[in-house]
Amino acid sequence: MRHSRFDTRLGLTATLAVAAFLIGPVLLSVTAGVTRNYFVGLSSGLTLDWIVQVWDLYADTIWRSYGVALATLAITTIIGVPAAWVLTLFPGRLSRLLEELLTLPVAVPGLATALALIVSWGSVGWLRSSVAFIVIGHVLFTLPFMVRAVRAGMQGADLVVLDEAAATLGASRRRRFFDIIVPAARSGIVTGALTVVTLSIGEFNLTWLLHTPLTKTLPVGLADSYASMRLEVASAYTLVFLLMLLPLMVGLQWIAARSTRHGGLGLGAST
Amino acid sequence: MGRRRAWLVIAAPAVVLFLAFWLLPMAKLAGIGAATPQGMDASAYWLVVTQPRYWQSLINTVALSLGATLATLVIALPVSRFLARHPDFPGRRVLMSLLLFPLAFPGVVVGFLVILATGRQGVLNTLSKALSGDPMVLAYGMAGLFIGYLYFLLPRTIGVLMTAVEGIDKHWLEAAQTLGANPWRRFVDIELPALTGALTAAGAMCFATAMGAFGTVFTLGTRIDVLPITIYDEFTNYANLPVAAALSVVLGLATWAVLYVANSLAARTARGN
Amino acid sequence: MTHPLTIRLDNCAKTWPDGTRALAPLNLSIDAGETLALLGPSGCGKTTLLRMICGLESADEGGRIRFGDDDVTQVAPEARGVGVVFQGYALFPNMNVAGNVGYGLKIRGVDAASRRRRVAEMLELVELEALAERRIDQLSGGQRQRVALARAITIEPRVLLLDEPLTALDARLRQQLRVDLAKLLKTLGITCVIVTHDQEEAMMLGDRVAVMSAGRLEQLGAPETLYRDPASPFVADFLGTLCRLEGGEVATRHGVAALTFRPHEVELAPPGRGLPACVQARFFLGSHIRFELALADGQRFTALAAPDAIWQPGDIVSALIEQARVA
Amino acid sequence: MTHPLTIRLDNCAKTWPDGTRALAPLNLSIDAGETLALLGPSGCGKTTLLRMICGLESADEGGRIRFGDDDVTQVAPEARGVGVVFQGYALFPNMNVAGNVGYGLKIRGVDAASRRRRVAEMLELVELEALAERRIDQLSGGQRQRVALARAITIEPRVLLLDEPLTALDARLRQQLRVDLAKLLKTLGITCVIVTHDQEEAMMLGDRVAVMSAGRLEQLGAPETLYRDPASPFVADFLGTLCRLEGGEVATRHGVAALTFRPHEVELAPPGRGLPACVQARFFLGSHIRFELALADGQRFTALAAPDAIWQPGDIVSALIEQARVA
Amino acid sequence: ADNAICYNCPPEWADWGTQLKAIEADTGIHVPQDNKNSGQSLASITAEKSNPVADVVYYGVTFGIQAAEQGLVQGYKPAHWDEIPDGLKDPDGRWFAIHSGTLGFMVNVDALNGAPVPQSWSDLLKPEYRGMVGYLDPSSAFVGYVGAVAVNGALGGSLDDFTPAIEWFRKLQANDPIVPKQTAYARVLSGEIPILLDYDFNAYRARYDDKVNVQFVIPQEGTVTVPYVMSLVANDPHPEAGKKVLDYVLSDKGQAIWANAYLRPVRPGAASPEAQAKFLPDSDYARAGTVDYARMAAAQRAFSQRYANEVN
Ligand SMILES: Nc1ncnc2c1ncn2[C@@H]1O[C@H](COP(=O)(O)OP(=O)(O)OP(=O)(O)O)[C@@H](O)[C@H]1O
Ligand SMILES: Nc1ncnc2c1ncn2[C@@H]1O[C@H](COP(=O)(O)OP(=O)(O)OP(=O)(O)O)[C@@H](O)[C@H]1O
Ligand SMILES: [Mg+2]
Ligand SMILES: [Mg+2]
Repeated sequence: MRHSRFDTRLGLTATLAVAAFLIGPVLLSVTAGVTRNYFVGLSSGLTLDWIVQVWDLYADTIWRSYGVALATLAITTIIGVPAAWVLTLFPGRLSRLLEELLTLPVAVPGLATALALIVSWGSVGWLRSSVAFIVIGHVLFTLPFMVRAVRAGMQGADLVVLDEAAATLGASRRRRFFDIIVPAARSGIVTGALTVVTLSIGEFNLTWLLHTPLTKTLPVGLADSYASMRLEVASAYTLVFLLMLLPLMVGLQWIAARSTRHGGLGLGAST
Repeated sequence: MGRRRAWLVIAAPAVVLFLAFWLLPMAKLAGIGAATPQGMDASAYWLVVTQPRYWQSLINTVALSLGATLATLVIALPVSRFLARHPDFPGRRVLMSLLLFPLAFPGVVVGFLVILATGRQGVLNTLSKALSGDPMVLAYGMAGLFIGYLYFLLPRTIGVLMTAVEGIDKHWLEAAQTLGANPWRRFVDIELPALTGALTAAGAMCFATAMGAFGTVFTLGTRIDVLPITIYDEFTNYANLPVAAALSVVLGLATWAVLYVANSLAARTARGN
Repeated sequence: MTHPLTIRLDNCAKTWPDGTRALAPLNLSIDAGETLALLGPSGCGKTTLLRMICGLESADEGGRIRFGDDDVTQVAPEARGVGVVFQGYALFPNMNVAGNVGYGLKIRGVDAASRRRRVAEMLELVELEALAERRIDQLSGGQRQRVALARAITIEPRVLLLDEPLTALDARLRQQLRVDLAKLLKTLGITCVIVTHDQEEAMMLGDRVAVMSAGRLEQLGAPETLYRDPASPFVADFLGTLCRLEGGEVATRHGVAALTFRPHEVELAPPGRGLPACVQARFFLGSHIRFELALADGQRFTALAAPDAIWQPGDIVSALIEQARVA
Repeated sequence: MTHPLTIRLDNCAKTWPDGTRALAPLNLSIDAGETLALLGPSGCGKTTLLRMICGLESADEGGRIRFGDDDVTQVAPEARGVGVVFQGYALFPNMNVAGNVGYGLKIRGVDAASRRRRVAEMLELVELEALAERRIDQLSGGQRQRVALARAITIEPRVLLLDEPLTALDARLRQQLRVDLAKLLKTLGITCVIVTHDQEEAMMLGDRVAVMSAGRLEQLGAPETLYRDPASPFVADFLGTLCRLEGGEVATRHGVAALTFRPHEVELAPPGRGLPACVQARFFLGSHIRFELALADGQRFTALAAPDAIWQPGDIVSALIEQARVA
Repeated sequence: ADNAICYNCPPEWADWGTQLKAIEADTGIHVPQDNKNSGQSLASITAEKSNPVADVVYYGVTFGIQAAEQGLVQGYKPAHWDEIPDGLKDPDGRWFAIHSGTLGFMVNVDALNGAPVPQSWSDLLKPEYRGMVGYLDPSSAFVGYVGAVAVNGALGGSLDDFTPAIEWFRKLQANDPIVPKQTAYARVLSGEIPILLDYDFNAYRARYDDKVNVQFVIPQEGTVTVPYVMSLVANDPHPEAGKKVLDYVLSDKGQAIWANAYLRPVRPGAASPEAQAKFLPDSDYARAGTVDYARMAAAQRAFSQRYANEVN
């Protein structure tokens, strides 16, 4: 089909403008992170000193963020994949309600969820001061993304019928789950996993209220550095964060390009 | 059917987690909102609706979120249409990656990027000073917030709208064309109605996201109080738990309600008219 | 292959949770080794009936399903020993052809070597030896259909169930595979139920055909019986075009109030002996010519004639209705 | 209706941007008021050709399309005045039946009252008067098809183009609507191109049939010409099953090396006169019986016989091949 | 290593960064950095009253007084307790000063775009400083409240009447100030906030240690000097480690670190002459007074309310 020339021009202009708007600041940040003195400009020379300084100050937050993300991933996978299967299997009203409920922690601002967690679980002994508290928050926030991604994968594969086919061939429920359902939902699970890790690494709204000085994650450190560090240090820290995100995003897009179906919820870091 | 029921057990962990760590805590939070804050004489819910400080913040939030949502939709629509309609555009993959990469940025980072772009040392200020001699610093005002909101809303919306545009049967447009409709009529008569559902859903998602945005405002540290910042201030600066709880409940209910209504509407348009 | 089994359904009804009744209480007995074709329009309950037989749906309270002498009403699908070919084939995308065909054996703990042997046998039977290592998405529709069939019969099922096994294929392939499938079912000699909504397919594949309508069994019998001696107008019409003429001219010539007949039962001749009719349209269709005709009183009917028929639209002919049935 | 127009395509080829050639350079002239059926297997370029005529695709450099005396090669689709029925109908889901049918008039600025009148007329023509206010998703497939047709002809197009207008319907409905559509096209008397991959449909609807294969026009002519005198084996086979026998027995009896024939051209008789053959399978299909037969040397062929044929699998018969053609 | 959690020990403030490293090196106790402000620290220990996270807390004096009133902290008298002047400690040891600073303008001269260095509170209201002035939220951060008290006193108000301060802040709003939520030392260094209401010690550190062209200005109309205090949190999780930290910050070594960071250590003998030499002349410091901290604490809540209602 031919497109009207006006349409194409408007679209191209808007697209390039938006791309510049979105990527320009990222480039600025990357530049600032390796510039000796950003106030003076690039003429002051390039340096990796800021990144070294970030490493000195914040290395622990980076490791902790990876730890939290992996723990979150493990939990969301273990409870999310079965939940997605049950939702796929019972496409009725009740499932819609359940899914709607599971999505609430995403729909409702993270601040509210964090407050609720603090008032109800904050006084439980070791929990408040432990990383587990943050992991709980992250699981609440990322679980719907895992469930949606896996469900999309399952629906695409027409899994209910596959499950029935395996049943008529004599496979027990357990066998079917591991032989048929999990492999068929594989691309959904991988999408979900990358999404969960990406979101967890970037989660701020919940974590900011849930963390203690000993359980700072990377975004918390970022916020600290934005508030009180030199622009160059903050930029360098941001650069480190972007580098951590990059493989995850590349992976996500690679999968999205290969499979035609996407989960409805998409990705969307806490804002 | 009966035999399927046995599968239900495996969803139990998810349900338990949700009940124990979200629903019960939320209920408790809602209860705390009914308490009377120290030094006040009414329940926090009452304060929240009567004190100008709080409802002003609510109005700010709603106005900003609405404005950002509308602007996002208007900007994202041509972008999504272009990307969806030109699958063979050279560099499309790269362009898409660039447009979607910021999806993963938390609000704090977005705030920081806004400072870099439009802050005191931002390119905008440098350019403006070079061109007109006047400084131009948007980051710390309403404009900065608005830019930040656009920044995180655009990537979310473009993806959703693109899928919707791709979902429009191109034969509808061709049918209209053979019936004599010019591009504008095709857009208005066929395309927009077909996108209504997606626009509603995307708009609601934008609105809800904007309402709950915290990191961006937090980093920008503007003087414009939006609800999440008010909640945060009440809680962390004044230890005013009842008001923080009440505001959280109000904010949560408001965003959820908007999402719910819009999604029902979108589902209805998808089904029928 | 195991010895074929009879299947008996007694009083099997199906009501969905939302209250709609998919099947009225139904009694059906399928002979050992026979192929029964379930024929009926969309939504009449064919799939539901099939799923009840393989245990994927349970019958309403009071229904009984027996395989030979075993009451399987309460037996789970994984223990019923039925082979099923699903409508979209439901091949496992994470396994290759051999993996799909051998899955049932793997579940049964058959060792790898015997499994491989048996899979090879099955693939030979459906003429897919060369494709054992192919991924499912690299198969054509017809190949998929045969993999599904092989998978279903590898477990030596007591009963074979097929839900519209040819519907997903395109018209030319469908016609060709019909013949192959009929041959294979004969070879297997297994008790078999096959669902279809295409009357030709039902007549070609079924030793007997069960015509269903709105959850009820309309008629059950051999294809020729059903075609020649339909129990109801629904059955008659569903198995092929049925024309109906009544009133004046018909009463005068044939001495009956109304008669029904099939288009190929009409012979056209120069005006004279039969019902005088005017040719409205003529469609050359290769192996025959189809005429649309009208009586003087406006009643319309259809006739099939040999491809050398010379009548043209506007001609007056006389229609001789052989084997005319009184309606 | 406006006076019908001829359509002429000169040297029209189509190469996709990716370099694949959908159509080889093609000359085609369609008479005023005639219905041309484009017939061919999937992917042969039928839709592409149709879209070139309505302007939704442009022909490669050098191609010319003329409607009567107008050269429309450079005219945009919205100005060509063609009515198009798309394959999936492409009805606008945001408008009801009347809205869809009247859309072309609305675009032309026709006032509401005349529009209403004209829409009512059109709906009457396709027998949908009662459904004017229905939403599109409340229509059955056959009803949609008629709405699409009404929408296309409301604008009094100079040319009517239909892309597989019946494919989306189920088999029974398709057969029925074929006749209705043929009648309507005759009534309209408009120049019309109809795409199909079903040979019966092409022969029934087309005054002439153009058989295409891999982007080329294989043969163009009246249905009977094509069936009886195919220009290539491809055309012969595409218009109906074609059997082929060769070698020993055939050479002896018919004095030729090989012969081709159609199943209905075989007559089966008790052993004696023709080629001796063994009945492999017998399928009762209502209006006829289909026999699968084998010669002594293993060659297989198919024969159609009247429904009263008595042969059973295993019988030895003799096949008399009338009008046998030398291959 | 042992952990002790300190609320409001930001590395870029009062050189806590060096102090925390010294604590870890000398006592083996790891104290993670923490970027809260005084108000947030108080709010946190309030919220966590039933299950405290923090062991020690550092905040402005008025917050210490409030924390003690609300029973959020416990008494502890560290080594060198007796050297702390009266009035700068709670008799029961629930809070005690460790150092003090004088509030003024921390000005990044290079970031002024040629505008003159402002010299008075009223200068800041001039349009030439539009968008350049930063201050921390007076209703939350102690430095913010001190700023309010200082401008109030300088413009003729008293602890009973904050109207001059409120007026001044309202006028400042027209000048598009930047109000960061947390310590913004580094943002002044990088030029993002050209003028920040902050303490002398931060300004000197920027000038002499970080070598940025920063000037400290004691406004013409006057200002105040205020102490910062620490407390041991009630029912804290690591009381022993917490006590060691408190002991350390009052030790010779701890106090020397403050002194070298241009603070005035609370122990009179701990001042560092080299650092003192870099201070503004005493004549300028003559404009800096003190106030009654108990009254200042008592007035805080009412001021915060007014500020929130009338300025925001
Ligand atoms: N899970 C279900 N819940 C409620 N109604 C159902 C369910 N499954 C099927 N039905 C209804 O039961 C009836 C019979 O359905 P069934 O699938 O058996 O029809 P069918 O004869 O196989 O039709 P088709 O030829 O379209 O496959 C239909 O009216 C259908 O809508
Ligand atoms: N936009 C396109 N770009 C590249 N190739 C295309 C495009 N559209 C169609 N084709 C190719 O052009 C050839 C002709 O396609 P066309 O749609 O005309 O076939 P058709 O005869 O209508 O087939 P069908 O019966 O399946 O509808 C096919 O090989 C098809 O894959
Ligand atoms: Mg079915
Ligand atoms: Mg086509």
